[in-house]
Amino acid sequence: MENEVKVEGLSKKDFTVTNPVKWCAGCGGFSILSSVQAALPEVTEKKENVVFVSGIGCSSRFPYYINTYGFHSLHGRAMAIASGIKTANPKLDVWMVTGDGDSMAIGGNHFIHLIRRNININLLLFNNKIYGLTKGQYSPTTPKGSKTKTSPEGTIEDPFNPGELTLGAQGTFFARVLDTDPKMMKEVFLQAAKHKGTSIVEILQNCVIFNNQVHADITGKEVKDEHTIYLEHGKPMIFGNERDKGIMMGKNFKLEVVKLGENGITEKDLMIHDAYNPDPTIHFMLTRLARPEFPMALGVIRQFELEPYEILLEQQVKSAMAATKIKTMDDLLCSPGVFEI
Amino acid sequence: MENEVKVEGLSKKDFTVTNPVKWCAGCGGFSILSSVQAALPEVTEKKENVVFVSGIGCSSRFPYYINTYGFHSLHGRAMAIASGIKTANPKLDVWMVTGDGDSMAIGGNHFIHLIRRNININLLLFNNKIYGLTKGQYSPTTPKGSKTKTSPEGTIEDPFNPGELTLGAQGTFFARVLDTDPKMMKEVFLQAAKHKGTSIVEILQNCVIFNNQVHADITGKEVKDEHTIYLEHGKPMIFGNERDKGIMMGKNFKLEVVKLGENGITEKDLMIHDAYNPDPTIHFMLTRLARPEFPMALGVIRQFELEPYEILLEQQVKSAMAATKIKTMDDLLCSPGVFEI
Amino acid sequence: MTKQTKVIELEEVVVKFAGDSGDGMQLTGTQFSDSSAMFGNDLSTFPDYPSEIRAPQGTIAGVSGFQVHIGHKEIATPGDLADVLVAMNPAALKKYLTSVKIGGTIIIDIDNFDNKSYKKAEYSDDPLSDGSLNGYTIVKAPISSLTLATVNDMNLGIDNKTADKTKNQFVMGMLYWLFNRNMNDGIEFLKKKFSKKPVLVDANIEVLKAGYNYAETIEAMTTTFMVSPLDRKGKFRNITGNVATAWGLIAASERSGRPLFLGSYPITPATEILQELSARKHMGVKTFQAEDEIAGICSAIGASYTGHLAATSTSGPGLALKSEAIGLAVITELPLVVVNVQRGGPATGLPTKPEQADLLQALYGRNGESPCIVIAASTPANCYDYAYMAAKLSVEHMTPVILLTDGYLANGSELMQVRPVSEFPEIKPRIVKDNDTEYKPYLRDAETLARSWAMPGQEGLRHRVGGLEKSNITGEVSHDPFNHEDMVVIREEKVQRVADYIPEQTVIGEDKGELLVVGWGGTYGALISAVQDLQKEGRKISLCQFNYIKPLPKNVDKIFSRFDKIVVCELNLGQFKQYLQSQYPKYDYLQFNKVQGLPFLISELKEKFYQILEEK
Amino acid sequence: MTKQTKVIELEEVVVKFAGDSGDGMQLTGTQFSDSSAMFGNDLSTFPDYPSEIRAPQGTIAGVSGFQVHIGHKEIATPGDLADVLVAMNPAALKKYLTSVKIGGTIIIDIDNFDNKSYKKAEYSDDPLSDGSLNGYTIVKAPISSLTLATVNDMNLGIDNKTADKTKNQFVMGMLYWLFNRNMNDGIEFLKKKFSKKPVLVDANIEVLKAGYNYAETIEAMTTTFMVSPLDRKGKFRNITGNVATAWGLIAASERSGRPLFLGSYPITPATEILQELSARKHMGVKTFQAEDEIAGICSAIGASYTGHLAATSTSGPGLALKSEAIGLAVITELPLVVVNVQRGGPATGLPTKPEQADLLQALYGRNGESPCIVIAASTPANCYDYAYMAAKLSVEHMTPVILLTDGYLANGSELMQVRPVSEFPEIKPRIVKDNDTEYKPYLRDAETLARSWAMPGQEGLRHRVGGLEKSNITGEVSHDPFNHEDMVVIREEKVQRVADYIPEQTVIGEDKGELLVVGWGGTYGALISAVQDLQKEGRKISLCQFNYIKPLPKNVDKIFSRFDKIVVCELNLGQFKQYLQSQYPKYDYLQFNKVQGLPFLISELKEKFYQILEEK
Ligand SMILES: Cc1ncc(C[n+]2csc(CCOP(=O)(O)OP(=O)(O)O)c2C)c(N)n1
Ligand SMILES: Cc1ncc(C[n+]2csc(CCOP(=O)(O)OP(=O)(O)O)c2C)c(N)n1
Ligand code: SF4
Ligand code: SF4
Ligand SMILES: [Mg+2]
Ligand SMILES: [Mg+2]
Repeated sequence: MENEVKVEGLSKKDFTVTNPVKWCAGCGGFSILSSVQAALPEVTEKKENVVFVSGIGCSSRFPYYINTYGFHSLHGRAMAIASGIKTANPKLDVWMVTGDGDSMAIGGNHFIHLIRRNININLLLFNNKIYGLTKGQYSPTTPKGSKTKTSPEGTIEDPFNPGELTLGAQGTFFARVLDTDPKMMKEVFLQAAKHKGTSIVEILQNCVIFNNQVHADITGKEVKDEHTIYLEHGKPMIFGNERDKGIMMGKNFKLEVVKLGENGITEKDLMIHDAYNPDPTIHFMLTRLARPEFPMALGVIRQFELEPYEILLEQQVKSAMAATKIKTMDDLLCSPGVFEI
Repeated sequence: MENEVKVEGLSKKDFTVTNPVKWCAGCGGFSILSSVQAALPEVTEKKENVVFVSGIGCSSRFPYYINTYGFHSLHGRAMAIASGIKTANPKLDVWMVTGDGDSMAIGGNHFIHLIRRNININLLLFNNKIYGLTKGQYSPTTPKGSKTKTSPEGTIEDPFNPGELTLGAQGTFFARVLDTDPKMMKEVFLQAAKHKGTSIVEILQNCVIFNNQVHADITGKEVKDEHTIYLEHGKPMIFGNERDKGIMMGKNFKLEVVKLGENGITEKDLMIHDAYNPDPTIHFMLTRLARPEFPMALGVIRQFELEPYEILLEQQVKSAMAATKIKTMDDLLCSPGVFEI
Repeated sequence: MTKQTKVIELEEVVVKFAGDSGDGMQLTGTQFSDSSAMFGNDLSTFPDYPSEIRAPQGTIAGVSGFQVHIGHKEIATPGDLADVLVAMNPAALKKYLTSVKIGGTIIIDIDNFDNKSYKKAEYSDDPLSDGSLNGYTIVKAPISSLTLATVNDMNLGIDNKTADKTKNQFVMGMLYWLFNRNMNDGIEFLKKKFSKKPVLVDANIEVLKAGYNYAETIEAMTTTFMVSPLDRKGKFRNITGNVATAWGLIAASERSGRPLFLGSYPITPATEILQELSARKHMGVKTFQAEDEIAGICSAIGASYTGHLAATSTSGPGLALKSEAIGLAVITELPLVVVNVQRGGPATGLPTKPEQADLLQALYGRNGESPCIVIAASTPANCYDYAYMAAKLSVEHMTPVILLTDGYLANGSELMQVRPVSEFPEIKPRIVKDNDTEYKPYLRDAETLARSWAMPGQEGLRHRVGGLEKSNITGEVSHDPFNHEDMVVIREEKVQRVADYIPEQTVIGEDKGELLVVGWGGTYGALISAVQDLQKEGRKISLCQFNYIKPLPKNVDKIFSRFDKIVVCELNLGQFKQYLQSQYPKYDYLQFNKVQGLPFLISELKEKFYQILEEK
Repeated sequence: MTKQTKVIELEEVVVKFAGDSGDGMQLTGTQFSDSSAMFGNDLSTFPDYPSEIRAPQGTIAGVSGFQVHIGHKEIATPGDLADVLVAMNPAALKKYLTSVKIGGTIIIDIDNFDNKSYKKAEYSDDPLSDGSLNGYTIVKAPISSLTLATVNDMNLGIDNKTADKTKNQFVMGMLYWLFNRNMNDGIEFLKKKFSKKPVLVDANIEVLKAGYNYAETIEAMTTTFMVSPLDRKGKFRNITGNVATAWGLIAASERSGRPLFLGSYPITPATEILQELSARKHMGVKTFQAEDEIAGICSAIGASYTGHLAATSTSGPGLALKSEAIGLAVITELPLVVVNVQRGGPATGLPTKPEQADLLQALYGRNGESPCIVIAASTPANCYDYAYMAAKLSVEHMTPVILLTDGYLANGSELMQVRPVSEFPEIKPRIVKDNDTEYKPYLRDAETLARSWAMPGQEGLRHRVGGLEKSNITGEVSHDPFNHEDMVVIREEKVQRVADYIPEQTVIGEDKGELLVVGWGGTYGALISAVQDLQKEGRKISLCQFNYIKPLPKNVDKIFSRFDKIVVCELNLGQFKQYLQSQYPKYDYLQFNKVQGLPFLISELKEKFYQILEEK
C-alpha cells in the first residue's frame, strides 16, 4: 500500500516495492519483474490506473512485488477476475500474471474465453513448463516424456503450445519472449500494452529448482541466436549468429530455413513478417516453428486490431441509456405494466 | 436397461429404444440419432462395449434415446467423465454427445484437454449455436451480433470455431457434418469411430425452437452444394451444383475458389485434400473457410494417427508390473524401508 | 348484452390453464392475471413448465400449465386446488384433474378429445364417459374449430397454423364472460401486443369476441363469477420473483451510487435474472454472460474490486461451483451478492422444481471458516426488498451475502405495490477518499468491523487483496498464527454483528401461544394462509417466517421461549431445523418436511398443525 | 572410544532440525528418524516447510524445520517443545527459540552467526551475547568450516558448493554421538543413498565421522542421552499420512479385486497422494493427473462406472470445486473415495498449515439433500486403515465417502506396524452377474439399501445413470414427486444404516467420569497425550476420539450420558461441536478451539482440562 505524494513523470521506481521479493535465487521471475517495471512508465499515465491480477503459483506472487493495485486471486481464476475488472472499468490498465498451470491447466477455460472475447488485458504467461509452487509436477506445457514428480516414467501427454491455443481461440495478439532477454521483454511488453484487445505474451521462464534449463536449448547464450528468430512486423525473417539465415515459404506451403547467399538466395526471397494479417494461418505456422528443424519464433507473432469487448459493451450501454426515457428506478417501476387502482 | 437375449450380427435395431424420444418435433437431433444408430453396427462388435456419455443440454439427453450403456452427467463434465471411463477400461467404445454450450462454454477446459491428451473417444458436438435446454441464450458459437434472450442488442463476442479450437488444442481428428445429410453423417461417424484418438465431429444442428434456420445458408437444399465442399482424403477439392468449382492455393498462401475450365484451370490445379498430414496448418485454413467468400468445408478435415493416452498409460502400467518384484500389498509393505525389531 | 345467468360473488378464485407447450397457455394465464390486476384484484400466479422444451404433442410430458389465484382479499399463494381448469387436450386434463376442486368447472377443447389423443395421454377409456369427471361441471367447447371458422370467415389470408395459434383468445373470451369482465381491456392488450402485425390484431380480437359470445350463448355455463376489486389504492405491477430480484439490485445500485455489474451463467430457474438485467443496459447495468458459474462469480468479484455493486445469480449446482470463489470474497472482504434460486437436488436433480435444500450449502459449503450473510426472500414481490437488503448489507458490511429464493418464487408472480425508491433505507458504501493517508486496507470500522473500499484508479490508495490470509489492518500476507485466529474470529464476528442492523424477527399472530410455526423463505404464502385459517378458528398458533438466516435476528430466543411447541416446516429434510438446533439447542423442534419438488399445500399444513395441537 | 561424559537415560526426546531451505534439514530429520526407528524407538515426526519455495537465504521466511520425537515409550505427537534444536543460521534460531524447552540444548553453526546474518534474520543485537540464550546449553560448532575442511582434505575434486551440501552429515555425526548411537547405521544409509555417486559416499561418510569426532572432542557437550528401545517386536515402517492413505487405497483395491484409479490435481498438502500412486503403476494403479479438481473427480466417477475402485484426492479449495460432482456420485449411487487433506482456510488461506475447518463442508457442502459417508483418520499411520475403510464402505454401500485427514497427519510420520493384508476385513463389491435377468439399476439390498454395480462391457445389463432424479428400482428418469421424496429419504437412510457396519465408538479411559474430552481426526496425538497425563494424576477424564463422523457410531449417546461434562476440542471454530449439538441436542458441550494453523499443544490442552475440572 502506498501513502506517498504524487510526482509527475513516472519512472521505474514508481513501480518497485520495498518488501522482499521471495522467489528462489536465480528464478526467471526476477528479470521479468524488472522488465515489466521498466516498461510501465512508458505505457501508463496514471500509476493508480494500473492493476495486476494473478492466480496462484510462484509466478502469481507477482502482484506483491510490484507497486500497483493488485489482486492475487484463486488458482486458475485470474482471467475471469481480470475480465470483471476491465469490463466494469475500462479505464484501468489491467495486467495479468499467470503460470502455465494456472492459465492452461485449471484456468484453461477462462484463458480461451478471455482471448475469444478479446478483452483489453495484457496477460504475461510465465511458462516454466512445470508446477513450481506445488514443487514439481508436470503441467500442460511439459514436453512429452518428461520425468516429473507425477510422471516417474515420463509424461504421456502432448503439451499445449500456448501460441497455437491462443490462435485456435481467435486470439488477436500473441508474442513470445525469453526471461533472459530484458530488452526483448520490454519491447514486447510495450507492444502488448498498446494492443487493444487481449495480448498474450508467453515468457519462457526458467525454474531453477524444479525444471532448471528446460529452455536452455533456446535461451543459452551460445545457441540463442542460432535457435531463435526474433520477428518484427514488416521485416524479413532473418536469424543466426551471423544473421545469415532466413525463413522462406517452400514447396507445399511448408516453411524452410535457408542460408542467405547460398543457391542465390537473398533477403528478398525471405518471408516478410506480417503481424497485422487478419488471417492467422501464417501466424499459426510461426507459433509452431520448433527445434531442431527450425528456430523458435520470438517477438510479436500476431497483432490484429479488433474492437475489444469492454468497449463494445460500453457502447451498448451508452446508446441504450441515450435512447431510453426510463432513467431512474422510479421510472422503471412506473414503466408500462404498471397500473393504478 | 436391457434384459434380452443376445443375437449374433448387430443391426440398427439393437441400438434403438422403445421409450419416446422427447426432443421437439423437427429438432435436428432426430436425424443425428438415427445416423448414429445406423453406424454403430458397423463399428462395434459387442453392443455391451458401447458407452454414451453426455453432459447437460437438449443434445445431452442422447443416452436415453440409444440402447447402450450410458451416462448423462453434469453440465460440461462429460469430457472428464468419458476420459475416466476410457482410461480405466480402454476396451470400451466410448462416445460422447455434447452441445456447443456443454463442450465449449462450461466444458471448454475439459474439451481442450481431452483433445490434447488424445484419448480415444468419439465426440459428437451438436452445434446449434444456442443454449437450447435453458431456452435460448447465446453460446460461445453464436454468430457475433445475434439477438438472443441474453443479448437483446446483439452479442459482442466473436464465436469459437470448433475446428480451429480443436486444432489449436493439438487435435488429431476433426470433421464437420450436417444434420440434414444422413449419408454424410454415417460416413463420417464411421471414420471417427475408426480413428484412434479423440475424434471431434461438429454437427451443424438445427434448433427449430430457439435458433431455427441458423445453418440455412449451409444446409438449405437449394444452396448446399454451392455453399459447402465435402472433403475426402486424396481427392481434389471440387464442389458446386455442377461440380464445376474447386479450391486452389493462390498467391500469398491464400486459398481461392476457382471455376474449372475457366482461365485454363483443370482438376490438376486444385488442392488435393490431405487429411493425414501431420502438419495441421492447411487443416486450420480449411476449418476457417467461410461464406460468402468460400464454401464451408465438410467431411473429415484432419485425421492424424497418434498413439492415444489410454494405450500409453496401459503400456506404462504393464511394463512397470512386469519389471517389479513388488506384486502384492504384502510385498509393498515389506519393501525397502521396512525394519524388523 | 343482458345476462340471464346467475352471478356468484366470490372472495377468491383459482384458475388453471393447461395445454400443449405450443398452445400459449403461459400467455393466456398472464393475460388473465393482468386483466384481473387492472380490475383491482390481488393475485398470485405460478407456471408449471414441462422439463423438456417441447415434449411430443399431446403427451402428458408435454403439458404446460399456469395457475392464477385472484381475490377480493389479499392473496398469498397461487392456491392449492383450482376452481376452474382450462384443459386444451386430454393430456392436460389427465395431468391436472386431481388439482381441481370437487365441483369445479372444467373447460375443455372438445375438438382435441378423440381416441388418438386419449392414447397419447395414456387414457385407456374415454374420460368423458367413464365417469371420472362426475362431480365437476364440464364445459365442452369446440375451441379449435370455432377459432378456425372465425378466422377463416374474416378472409385475411391467414394460414390455418397461424389461425390455430389465436385459439387462446377464444379461451380468454370465455373467461371474460365467466368472470363478468369488460372485454375492452383484452382488446387494448391485443392492440398493443400485435401492434406490428395489424392483421393479427383483427384476427385475435375477433376470436376473443367469438369466445365471449360462445360462452354467453351456450347453456353449459349457467353461473358466472364476480371477484370484486380489493379496497386499496396505489400503483401496482404484476411481477415475478426473478424480475423483482433483478430490480431490487438496480434499485440498490441507484441508491448506493455504485454501478451494477452482474456476472452470471444461465441455469434454470435463475436465468431470467440474467435475462432481465441484460435488457436493462438503459439503466447503466452491465451484464457479463460468463463461460461458466465460476467465471460468473469471479468476474463479479473483479467488478467489486473496482467499486461496482457486483452480483452473481445461479441455482444449486452453480452455487456448488461458486463455493471456492465465495471464500475469496469472504477473505478479501469485498461486497458481493450471490443470488441462489433453489431447485430440486442433489446434482442436476429436478431442475424445474422448487426445493429449499441449499440452505446448509449456503451456510457451510466452503472450505475453512468462511462466514457469509445469508438471507431469504419469501414472496415473489419481496424478492425486490431482499435483493435490495442483500446489496445494502453487503456494501455496508464489506462481506458477501447469499440471497436464497427458489423456483417457486422465481417463476411465480404477485402484485407488487410501487414505492418510490427514496422510501427505502439509504445505502452508504464505505468508500475511501483519494490520498487518505490514514488508509490501511484492513483497517476496520469499530462498530461493524467492516473494512473500507478503495478502488483502482484512486490516487494514493494502491494496495493488494488476495486469497492468502491477510494481516489485520495492514492487509499484508501473514502466516502469523495469532493473526490468523484473530482474522477467523473477526470475519465471523463481523457477520454476527449484522444482527444489529437488521429488523427484529416478527411474529404473525399472538406473541405467545401453543404452537409456533417456523418457516423460512418461499413457504411464506402457504404457511401464512394455513396459520391464519387456524387463527380464525381461535387456535393459539402463530407464524415466525425467517428472512434473515445468518445472522438470526436478536429476538429469536425470546420469541421461541413463549410457545409451548415449535414446528419447523421446510421443503427439505430439516436443514433450518438443524441450524436452529445448533443455535438454540434448548428447544425441542418438531418438524414438517416435504421433498417432492412441490410447494406446501395449505391443506396439508393445516392437517399437520391440527395434529400437533391435539397431541398434548 | 571410551566416553568421559555423563549418559542420561530418557523416556523420550524431541529434536528439531532447522536451517535454510537448501540446508537439507528435511533429509537430516528423516535420517535421524530412520536410525531411531531401526534402533527400536517409537517416533513421530513433523516437517515445517516455508510457504515460499526458496525464500531469500538467511531470512526467517526461508527457514525449513523438521521435528522428531523419539521414545522408549509409545509416542503420539511430534512433541510440544524440543529438547535439542539444531539451528544452522540465526534465522532458524530466531524462528524456533520459543519452541525449545528451557534448559534444552541448542547446536548452532557458528560459522553463520555474523552481523550480516543477524540482519537478515531481523536480529537487532547479537543473540549470542544479548542474554536471550541464557538458560539453554549452547553448542557453537563451526559446522560449515569443518565440513569444508574435511572434504577439501580428501582431495576428491569436489567443488565447494557440493562440499557445503554435506554439512548436514556433520550435524548427524554430532547427534549420533549425542544419542550414543552406532554410526554404522549412518554409514550404511549413505552408501545406499549415494550408490550412484561413489565420491559422494566417501565425502559424506568422512563428514559424518568428523561431526562425531568433533562432538566427542569439544567440551561443550558434557552429557549425552540414551533413549532405549521399546520392548516390542514386529515389522515396522516410518510412514507419512499421505503415503499411508495411498497405500490403504492400494490394499483395498487388492482385497476388493477392483483395480485402483485415482483422478487428481496437485494441491498442497495432498499432492503426495497423487505422487505416491503415480509411482505405483507396478501395483496396477492408474493415475490421471487432471486439468483441474473437477476433472479429477469426474474422471474418477467415470472410472467408478466402469467398475474400478475410484478415488480423488485434494485439499479444501479443491473439495469446494468438487462439490457439484460429489452430488453426482451421490445420486448415481456410485462408489467413490474423496480424500480431503485439510489446510487453513478460507479460500487459499494458509495452504501449508493444518486446520480442521472443512468438516461442515464435507457434511453439507453440496446442493440439495446430498448425504455422504464422512470419516476421518487420526494418526499418520492409521490413514492407511481409514483409507481402507473408506474404500470398503464406499463399494459395499454404493455411495461416496469423504475421508478427512489434514496437513499435520499428511506430512507427519510415525511408525506403522506391518500387518498382512489378509488380516483386514474382507471387501465385497456388489457386482452383478452378466445376463442377470433380475437386474434393475436401482434395485436395493434390503439391509444396506445399496444398489448393485453393473459395468459397461457386461452382457445383458445395459443401463444408464445420470444426474437427474431416478425412479427407485428401475432407474429411469422420474419427475414423480413421491418418488423424489422416497429417493431423498433412501439416500439419507442408506448412509445412516452404515452405522450397523462400523465399530462402536471407543472411550479411552473409564467409561464414566467428570470430563469427557471429545475430538475427531488429527488431534488424536495431542488429546491422548494430555488426557493420559491427567489420568495418571487420577483425574476422572476420558477421551472419545471420533473417526466415524457420518454416520456417528450407535453408542455415542450412551457414552455421552455417563460424563458430567463434555468438551469438544477442535482446530476450527467449533464445527464438530455444532454437528454434535444438532445430533444430540440434550448435552451441553463445552468447547476448546484453536485456529492458528498449528496443532494443539499438550500443555495448552492440559491447562484447559484442569480449568474445566476445577470449575464446579
Ligand atoms: C483450487 C486449487 N487447486 C490447486 C492448487 C495448488 N496449486 C497452486 S499453484 C499450482 C500450479 C502452479 O503451476 P503454474 O501455474 O505453472 O505456476 P508456477 O508455480 O510454475 O509459476 C497448483 C497446482 C490451488 N492453490 N488451488
Ligand atoms: C452447472 C450447471 N450450470 C448451468 C446449467 C444450465 N444449463 C443446462 S444445459 C445449458 C446449456 C445448453 O446448451 P448446449 O450445451 O448448447 O446444449 P443444447 O441444449 O443447445 O443442445 C445450461 C446453461 C446446468 N444444468 N448446470
Ligand atoms: S520454484 Fe521455480 S518458479 Fe518457483 S520461485 Fe523457485 S525458481 Fe521460480
Ligand atoms: S429446443 Fe431446440 S435443440 Fe432443444 S430439443 Fe427443441 S429443437 Fe432440439
Ligand atoms: Mg509453471
Ligand atoms: Mg446448443
